[in-house]
Amino acid sequence: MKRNSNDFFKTDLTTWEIGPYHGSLPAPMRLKLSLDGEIIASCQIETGFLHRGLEKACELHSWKSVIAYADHLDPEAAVFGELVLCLGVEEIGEIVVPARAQCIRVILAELTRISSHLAYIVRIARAVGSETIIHYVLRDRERILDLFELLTGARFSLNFLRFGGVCADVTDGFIERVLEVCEMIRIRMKEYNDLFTFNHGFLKRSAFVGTLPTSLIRACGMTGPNARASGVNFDVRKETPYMGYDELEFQIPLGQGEGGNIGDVHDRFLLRLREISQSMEILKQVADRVPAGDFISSKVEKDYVVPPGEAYARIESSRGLLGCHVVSDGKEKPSRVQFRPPSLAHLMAVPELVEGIRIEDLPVVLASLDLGVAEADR
Amino acid sequence: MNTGNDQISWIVSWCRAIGLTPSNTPPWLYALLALLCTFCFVVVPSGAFISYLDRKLSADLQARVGPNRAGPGGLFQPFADILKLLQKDTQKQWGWRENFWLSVHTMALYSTLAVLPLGSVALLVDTEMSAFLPFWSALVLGLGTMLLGLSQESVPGWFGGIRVAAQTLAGSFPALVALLCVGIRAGGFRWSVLANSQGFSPWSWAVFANPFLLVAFFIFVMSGLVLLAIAPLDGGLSMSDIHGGGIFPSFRTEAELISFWEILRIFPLVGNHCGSFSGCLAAPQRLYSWTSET
Amino acid sequence: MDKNPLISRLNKTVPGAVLEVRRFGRSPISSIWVETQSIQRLGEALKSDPECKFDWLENLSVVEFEGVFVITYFLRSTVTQHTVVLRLSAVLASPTSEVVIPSVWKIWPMAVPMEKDAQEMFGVVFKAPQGSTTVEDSDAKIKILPEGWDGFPLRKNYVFPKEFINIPHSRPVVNRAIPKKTIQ
Amino acid sequence: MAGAFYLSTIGQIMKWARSRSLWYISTGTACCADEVLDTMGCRYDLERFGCLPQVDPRQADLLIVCGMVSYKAAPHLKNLYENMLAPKYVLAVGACANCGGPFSPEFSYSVVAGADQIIPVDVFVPGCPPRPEAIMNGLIALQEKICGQESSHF
Repeated sequence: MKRNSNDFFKTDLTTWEIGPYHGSLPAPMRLKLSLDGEIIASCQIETGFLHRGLEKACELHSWKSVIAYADHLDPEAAVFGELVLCLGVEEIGEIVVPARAQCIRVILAELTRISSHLAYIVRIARAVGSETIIHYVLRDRERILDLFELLTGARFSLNFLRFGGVCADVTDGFIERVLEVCEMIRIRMKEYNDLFTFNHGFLKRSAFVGTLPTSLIRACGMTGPNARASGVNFDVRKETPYMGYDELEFQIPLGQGEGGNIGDVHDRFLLRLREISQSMEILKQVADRVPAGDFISSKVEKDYVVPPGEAYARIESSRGLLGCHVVSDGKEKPSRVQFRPPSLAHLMAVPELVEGIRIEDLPVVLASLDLGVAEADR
Repeated sequence: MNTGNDQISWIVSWCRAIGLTPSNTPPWLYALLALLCTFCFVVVPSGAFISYLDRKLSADLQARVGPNRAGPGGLFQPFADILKLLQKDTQKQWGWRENFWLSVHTMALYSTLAVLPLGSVALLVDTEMSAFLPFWSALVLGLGTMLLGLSQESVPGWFGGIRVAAQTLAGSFPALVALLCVGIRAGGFRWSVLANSQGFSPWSWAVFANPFLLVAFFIFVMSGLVLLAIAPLDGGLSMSDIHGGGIFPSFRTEAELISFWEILRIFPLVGNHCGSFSGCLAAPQRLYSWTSET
Repeated sequence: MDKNPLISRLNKTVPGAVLEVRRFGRSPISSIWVETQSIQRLGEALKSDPECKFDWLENLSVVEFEGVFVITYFLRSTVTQHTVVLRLSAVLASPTSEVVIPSVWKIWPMAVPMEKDAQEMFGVVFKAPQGSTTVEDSDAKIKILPEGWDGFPLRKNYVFPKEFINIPHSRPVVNRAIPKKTIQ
Repeated sequence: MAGAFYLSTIGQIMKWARSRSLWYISTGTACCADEVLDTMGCRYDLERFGCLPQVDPRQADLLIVCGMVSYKAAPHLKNLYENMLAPKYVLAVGACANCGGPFSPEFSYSVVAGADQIIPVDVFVPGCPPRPEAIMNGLIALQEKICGQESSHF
């Protein structure tokens, strides 16, 4: 290493490896840090500890079973994986989804988005060390999981969407319960703000820390709330609307930098809170206009064969742009199902982002990126 | 009747105050018994109960139940934890660093025992023990921590060790000077001499004997704050250093439970200081003589 | 002549690179079949195109059709919101050999994890013609498969391993007699 | 006599203490990790059983393997288990940790067919992912196993 006279007081770099299973990491991955005192000089990231061979498993199963695997893509926000696969297959087969099924899908997707963002709050609160807010948020997330259970019978791996619609119709009183939960979360959001968002301790840990510059976002191709918190206005729901999002009125919140500067940890956190309230707006609109009719397209019969062809579907998942390239050769099993997970770009940005921050801020910055290592590893 | 010159007189007076009379049984038995009973029936159960309360209360704050399976309402949870920890294997890799760490801790423990102002009987060594002993042990602790920091083989560890050592020195010397003032007035530096030189009423306390001693008392308290790094005087371990990141000026929502608990740490410290600067140590004896006269 | 003005511009800047223009599946997006060795020049031309400015590689997918790898680049512009699909094909010499494709990570830096992914899963090596700027030289070390892994899992002819690092890759079948419980 | 007394009474107390104070470390992967998080949360509350989450494996008694174990992670999981101190137990949560589940050896090339191929597992909890009630059931079964009782929970 080259040294000049100004570097005389600089200390030697120490290397520190944080293994795959560690309490300060949001998910299994391996970080190789070289530290200059408390400052991180450089960082290397290694993932793959959650590689399940998902895409190979998709190729080995019949089309119907692939839905169950797509929902294991990102278990925390399971619906998005199913949704992007179904959209792709529907584009190949030219299946028209009934309006009722679309509404149910939107309700599920937005509930999943809220649930995933609540889990994000849990992770960041854990990184900061605020125990109480974890339990409050988990208490409220349980209500959403109850809704999933009421509709689909499962809490996490829903396996509910089908090609051309959904698996079952909504039960009586489900829509009212959705509205109830929305109202409850709206009230609880104030509680979170009082307890955590504008808490002195949390602000000190999060404001001005881990600022994500726009250049890095463009270089890595980051999408989703992380990019929007830094001011990059991109949302698939607005740009290429799918599933009737163009008929709904909602805004895309952008980072404003109330706590510190635009794009820091606190800004990313606040943006998630705003997205939750926007999702609740969407839910309220959809709940008013659930039409009567079929919940699955009549074209899709029991032994439905996907015709040969290919499609590329893209949706906005809770972490960013989720794409899916589906290739069918007209046989029983898919020829190729390839996912474009948003977290891959977030993971790529980590080494550059953590350069120059202090070691004690590392868990907070990592948690604030909302890394879905499961979907990045596939 | 005690004359006041007896070194263990004040323990006996404590015993008398709870109804025991010194017969032929040696007084050290009383002292040991009292220590043992206090430890077994007061210290350990209250510590366990407080940890149980802590877990239950924090669970209640977090909308949970807390431990409720071990014993009635989970009351025996701390005992289960302790018994489980006793059954765990020891760590396999035991190097020189761990030995060093253990020896430093042993020294600290020993000096705590030595500092307890119980007179000559209940102590491990002859305790015509001077009031300088705590400072000696504090210096040992500071030196030990510094050596431990130096053995970390990293520059932050180095500076951490030196920081602690500097803090210890910065706290010790003013306290030493303050203690010198009290000792010169009392005519000796043993705890017993210090205690017996002061009367029961505040008018005979060392603090109010003259203005210099009043100043010395405040210096003593301040240096204690520095030694223990309690909130206002924790310059060596300053918060912005530990928390890192930027300093944020505009939001001031100061509802931090942590700082409240840090304030509570002051009370035992202040009690300790008042003990050596006022007549508290001699209080039972004075009380006894006062009740027996009337 | 091409109706698409983009294609005619591309034909001017990089002559002979565009082989064929089709629709991608049933979507309105046009997919451009590209001559393999000219992908880098074409990428630079697309990125600096005055009207479209394709500056974002959204997805890179590799599909195997009977020994031929079709590599698909999904491009998008963050300025004008245009999308386009680039495709190129590479023929496998033998079932276990690797395929060498020019890398595009100097043009679109977000291609690094995707190219590494394809390299590990399919054995498609992305290399610059000079050989100086492979993906291995970049900073991001996102590696998915463990050290010492043999073969390329997502190829159609891939055979699952029998064991890896002394852990058998199978579950012993145990016919355990289930004790009958008397229901009381 | 003393040995018999130890085995009968004190031994029982010691077993009781071990079973009622299972401090755990969880190797979170995916959906099962979310369910374990919910089990820790306020509706189900693992702390009722005396379980405290730990970060350091040396302080933990129970290793909760949530979800699948890949070949890349297998040596690290083994290392984690070996770093735990002696009375230690393993709870395998989820179908992937039990036998591979949806990623069983014939469908997935990179998932170990069950955590018991690497480390000894005490209690398996089935489900994909198992509900929090099932995880608590597995924990109670483990407590009964430690106490040496015939388990009634399976």
